Amino acid sequence: MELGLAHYLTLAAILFCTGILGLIISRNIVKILISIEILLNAVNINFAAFANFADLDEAKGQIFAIFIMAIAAAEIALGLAILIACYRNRHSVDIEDYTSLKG
Amino acid sequence: MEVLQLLFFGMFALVIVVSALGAVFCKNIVHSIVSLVITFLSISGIFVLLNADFLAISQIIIYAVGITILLVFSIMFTTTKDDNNLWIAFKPRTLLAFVVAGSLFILLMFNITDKFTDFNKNPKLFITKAPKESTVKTLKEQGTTPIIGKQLLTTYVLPFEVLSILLLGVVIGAAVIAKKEEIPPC
Amino acid sequence: MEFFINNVWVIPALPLWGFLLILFGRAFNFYQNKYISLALTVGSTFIGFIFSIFILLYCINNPETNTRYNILWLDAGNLKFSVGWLVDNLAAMMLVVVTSISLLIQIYSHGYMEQDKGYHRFFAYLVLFNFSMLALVLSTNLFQTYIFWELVGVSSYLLIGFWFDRPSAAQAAKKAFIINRIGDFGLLVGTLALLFYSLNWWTSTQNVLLEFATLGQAGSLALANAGPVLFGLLAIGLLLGPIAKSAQIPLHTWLADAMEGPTPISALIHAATMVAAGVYLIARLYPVFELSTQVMTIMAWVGAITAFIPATIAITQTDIKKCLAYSTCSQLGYMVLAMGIGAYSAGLFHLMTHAYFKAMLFLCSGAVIHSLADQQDMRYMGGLRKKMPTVAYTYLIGTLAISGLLLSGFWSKEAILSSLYTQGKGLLLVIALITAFMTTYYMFRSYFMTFEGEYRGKAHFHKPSKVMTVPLIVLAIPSAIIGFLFSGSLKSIGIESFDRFVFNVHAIHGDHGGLFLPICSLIIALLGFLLAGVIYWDKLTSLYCSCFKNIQKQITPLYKLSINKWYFDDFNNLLIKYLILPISEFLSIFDKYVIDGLVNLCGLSTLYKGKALSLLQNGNVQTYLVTALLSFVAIIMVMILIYIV
Amino acid sequence: MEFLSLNILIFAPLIVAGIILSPLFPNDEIIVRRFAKGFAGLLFIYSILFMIFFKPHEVGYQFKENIKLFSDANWIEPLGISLSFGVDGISIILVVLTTFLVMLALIASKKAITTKHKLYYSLILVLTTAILGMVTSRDLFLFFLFWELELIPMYFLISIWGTGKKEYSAMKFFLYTFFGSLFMLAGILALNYFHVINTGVSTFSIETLTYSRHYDIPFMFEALIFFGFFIAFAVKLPIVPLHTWLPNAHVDAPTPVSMLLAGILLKMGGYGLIRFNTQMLPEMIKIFAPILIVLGVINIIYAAFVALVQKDLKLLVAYSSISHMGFVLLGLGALNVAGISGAMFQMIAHGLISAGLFLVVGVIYLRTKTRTFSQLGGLGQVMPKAFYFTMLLALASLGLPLLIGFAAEVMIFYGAFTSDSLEGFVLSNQVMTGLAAISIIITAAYLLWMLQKVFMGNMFEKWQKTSDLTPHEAIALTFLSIPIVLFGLYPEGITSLFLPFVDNLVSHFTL
Repeated sequence: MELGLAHYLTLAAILFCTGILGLIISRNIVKILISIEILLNAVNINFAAFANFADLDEAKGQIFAIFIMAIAAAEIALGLAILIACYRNRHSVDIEDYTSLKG
Repeated sequence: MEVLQLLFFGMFALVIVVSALGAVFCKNIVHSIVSLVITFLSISGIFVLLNADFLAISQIIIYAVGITILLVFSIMFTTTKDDNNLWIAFKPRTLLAFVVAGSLFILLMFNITDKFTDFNKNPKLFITKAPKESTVKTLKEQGTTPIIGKQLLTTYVLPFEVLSILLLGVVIGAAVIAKKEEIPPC
Repeated sequence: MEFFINNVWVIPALPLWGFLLILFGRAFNFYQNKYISLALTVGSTFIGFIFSIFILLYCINNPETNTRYNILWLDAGNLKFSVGWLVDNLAAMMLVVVTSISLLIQIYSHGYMEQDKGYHRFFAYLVLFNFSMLALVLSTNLFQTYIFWELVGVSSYLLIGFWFDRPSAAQAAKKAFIINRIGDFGLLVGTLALLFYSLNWWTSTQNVLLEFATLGQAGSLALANAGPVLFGLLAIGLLLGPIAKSAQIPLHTWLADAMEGPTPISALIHAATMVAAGVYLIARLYPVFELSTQVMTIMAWVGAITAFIPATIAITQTDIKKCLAYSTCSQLGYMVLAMGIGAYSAGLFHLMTHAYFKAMLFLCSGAVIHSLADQQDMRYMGGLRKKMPTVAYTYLIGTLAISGLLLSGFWSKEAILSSLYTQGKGLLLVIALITAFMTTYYMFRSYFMTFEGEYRGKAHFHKPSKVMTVPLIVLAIPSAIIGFLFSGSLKSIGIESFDRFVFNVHAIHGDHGGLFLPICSLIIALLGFLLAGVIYWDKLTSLYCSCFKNIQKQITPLYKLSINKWYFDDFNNLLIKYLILPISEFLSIFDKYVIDGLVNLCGLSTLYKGKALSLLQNGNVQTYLVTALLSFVAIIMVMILIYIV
Repeated sequence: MEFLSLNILIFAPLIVAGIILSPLFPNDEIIVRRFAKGFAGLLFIYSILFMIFFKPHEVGYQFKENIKLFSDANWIEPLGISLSFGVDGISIILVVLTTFLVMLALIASKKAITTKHKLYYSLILVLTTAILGMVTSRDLFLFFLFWELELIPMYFLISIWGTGKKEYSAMKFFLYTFFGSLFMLAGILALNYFHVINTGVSTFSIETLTYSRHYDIPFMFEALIFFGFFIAFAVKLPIVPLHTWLPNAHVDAPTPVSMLLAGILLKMGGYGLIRFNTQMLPEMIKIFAPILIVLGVINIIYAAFVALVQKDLKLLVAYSSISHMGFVLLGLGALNVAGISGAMFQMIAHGLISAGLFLVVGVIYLRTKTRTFSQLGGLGQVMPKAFYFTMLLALASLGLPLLIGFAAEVMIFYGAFTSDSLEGFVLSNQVMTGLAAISIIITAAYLLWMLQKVFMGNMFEKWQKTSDLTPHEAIALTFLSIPIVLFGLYPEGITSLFLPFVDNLVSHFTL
């Protein structure tokens, strides 16, 4: 058995679905952020895999993975800042307490 | 060599899946962060397997160190003892989440395993292409860093600079958002 | 003389100018002086009066006069309505009657209204009425008549409601207008139907639609096209107009209430001119009515009943103006009765004589009321003959005239009665004679109660001014002699009988029934006088005690019927209260709760659907996410399925 | 003639609205109002010039305009949509009516509007543009565009400056009209579709679709198109049972807006019925005339009865509006010259009269802060001028001869009575007209009752100090009274403008 693209993609898919699962079922806001990181990592694996198997000459996938990392860092920084701001108001990190969007 | 690769891949993949599930399902938030760090580190191993040494290093620096520290700090700021008991929600959406995740996985697997090609009318979706001789040489001697560096400073220079502005904005924004509100003068 | 005929438009045009001048003069406050309003009013009427006199003389000399002039007013498709003027003997007679009575009443009004703060308004309304009435008289076609028919109605509305701060006046004005509108409705539908059934003939051969001169031909065409039943309905529709305007039963109730207006108005509009316009219109439409004997019979019976019932009501009225109002109603019934039995000229003759003496009677009552500080109840009058002899004697002349005791009323009433007699309408004749008896009775009753005996009131008396008494004296002259003048007895000196005079307008000869009837009616009138005298004249009351004391108790039910005006008003009120208003209320509620309810239900149902769906919007971001992803997965699945199949 | 440009007439109010709204314009009530008023006066004079230079005997559009924005092509060339304007017999008179009533509404705004002046006056001017565009557009799509544009200022005018349940009323008005206009849009698109499949050219031009339509649309579809238009205009006119937005909107709208709503916007329904349902679909109107007449008679009688028991002054006037608009339907259903001219005339007459009545209601409300009949009474003693003007308006409204309402009613009654458009229907034209004529009694009853309750009889002590008309109100009412009397005496002045058009219209479906 040769290690091919499909293996990496499968791994990324499993990781992605785990991320989705965590995103939906978590109650802790920090955990939701963690799930988002997992999602992004799954994507990164995909990018790196494609770069390796299809386009190693220019490695565009790796460049995009780098961009994604930067943006992930930005996202988590902002997200946590917002979390802290929210926490200051509600004194809770339980997502069930944040229902201002209720129609 | 191939067997070794396969062995490493299997090991890393197992660790990734288990630790990612752990990160999601751990009851204690600190446990899940530890689990997450393990995931990140394993992913960097996967990157190594994928000829992406720069990414692997970046992964460790940004994710396994930077983001984790942020997360730990935020937990310190926010979580009280009660919040430690926040586990997964037992709501209708939990069930739906499993359905969604499962069906999404099945869909993705359809795609990956070429079962899709029958109705896609595009039989070779993922064309794998062997790299040039020069590239292989560069890789062997210097790794991917020169390739990425050249690309970033030529073709992708604009996104690169925009990214730096974004990060600057984030630094300021995060500081502004997270800082304590001043009591407005009466 | 030709000049006056050709410029007859001046007669209604001057009051119109007068109206506009007063309106703008007052609206922009150009003048304060009451005499300017008065001069504009009286001046316009006076010139009109001079014109009318000359036109009448011309018509007497040229009995065939029929001058017409038409202006196209409204033109749309085959609709061509004109306005204009028509001078023939009938119009000439009406012109003189209207302008002469108007003139005197306007002068009288100056005395009556001098202290009123609405003086200018009063005269503005008065000239407006003058304009409408004169234009109505001069109408060349039915459509024009309809226009001015409504305009006199609105002038009457304005004048009845002149003292609009009195609730009763406001109510009476509204009632008058609405009841007249019922008549207008009939007139409008009748006119349209008449036009419709002869439309091709009108549009193909005539320039002026609905012209009176050719109404006969159109009527027979309509009869041929519509058949007798529809034609009868059409004619009844047309008749509804005069019924309302001339206060015939069952649309008579407004006339008594109309006495809420100032007394000169009661004299001018609600006794002499406007209410007589109904009879005038019947005369104009005679060629149409004649075609249907059933309608003529209906007309005669409406007239007869109207002559009878108001007379019985007048017997018990204590308000002097109400008494006169019911008397007017009754006399108008006489005229319509005459028209209905084909006594065309007799009806018009009675119209003319009645206009004079009834106007005078009303003015007398106005003088009395004015002198007694607005006291209208005859029970608080009495003995006024010594205090204001002029008024008393003119009132007596009027009373004699209306009773048919030798003055003008005698001649016209006799003409009607003899027509009834010669045509063998026994029952109608009996009703007419009973009415004549009652007329004499209640008129003398009012005379005795007001002018004879002792003064029973408390109000301070002040003498009526010259402005008010002179018109009375002037009016007394025609009231006394006009019947004799046109009776045909003066043929030798060149004055034709009234019968001959209107013959040229519509060729029907009056009937003469010999000597029996005049004597009979005189006797009946004398009986009425005696009865009134016995009950109400202090010089004869000694008889009353012995003969009549017991009778009163036995006729209580009849008395109640009379004093309650035969319950017509109550019936109308019940009709409105229990039929019209409930329908309206029902429709209003239906509108609010059913139609609008359905509309709001649509809105509410959307709202609740939204509410139900908004349960999904529980505020939890993850739920939204899972929904979105689920939909995404579902869409992909469906697409895959489509590809597979 | 060169200086008469419809473009200027239509878009000048929009530009002026922009000027007023711009932050550079001084935010001073008096300056804003005088500027808007002055502009409206100029606009009215300008529109009068159009009427003077209008040649009534020419059939078809005059003063044609076709704005080409960037090149020689029409506005949206591929779909055949053009920014084309023009006036003919029935629109010229509505153009003048619009500018006239806008001017009066602005004069009457002095006391009625107390906040957000800049926004108010600019919205009124936007509304003017919408209405003028509606009556002058020669393109169906453009018509629809303006039809929708008119809703927006109207919504804000009611919901911001109104009283009572203003948001509810504004929303109801908006949704109701919108609901109707969807059907119209479907009709417009269907007309275009059939033109495309028959000729291969896409066009929305009213002239082309009216006069050069040489193909047959399948009966079912033509009927559906007819009803699409009909529902839109039925909501606007309004026709019972689609009328319930009107009492709400009128009662809650501020006085000047009520004037415009009753005076012009309701007329758009009648205008649409003549322009589209009658002129474009003559075959259909011949078939569906009985529906028009039956609905017209129901409108007349039903609304009159409902008006009879209203306890609110403004509601009474609103229902009288509905009743009077029924005459428009009755006249249209007659399908002869007299009837359609009468319908047109009734629209003008009602536009003037109802605007006046709403103004008077506003005047009374401003002083007494109530519109309930039981609270009013005897006001004629302290407000004689208002009393006389109301009397004039009420008499004109109930169809008094020699005032403007009468000529309209006569033409309509005559047209409906002598028409045979109901041939084969259960009831004849004559019976239906007879039924409609009952309204002359009921109309008199409720209007005179209104006069009696408000102005006559005893006065409450509390109204002793009520002041009479201010010069502004008096001027507005005088301006309104002039055409009411003038064209009542001389109806030819109006009818001569649109008679050739109506003649031509009728000749098309009698052939």
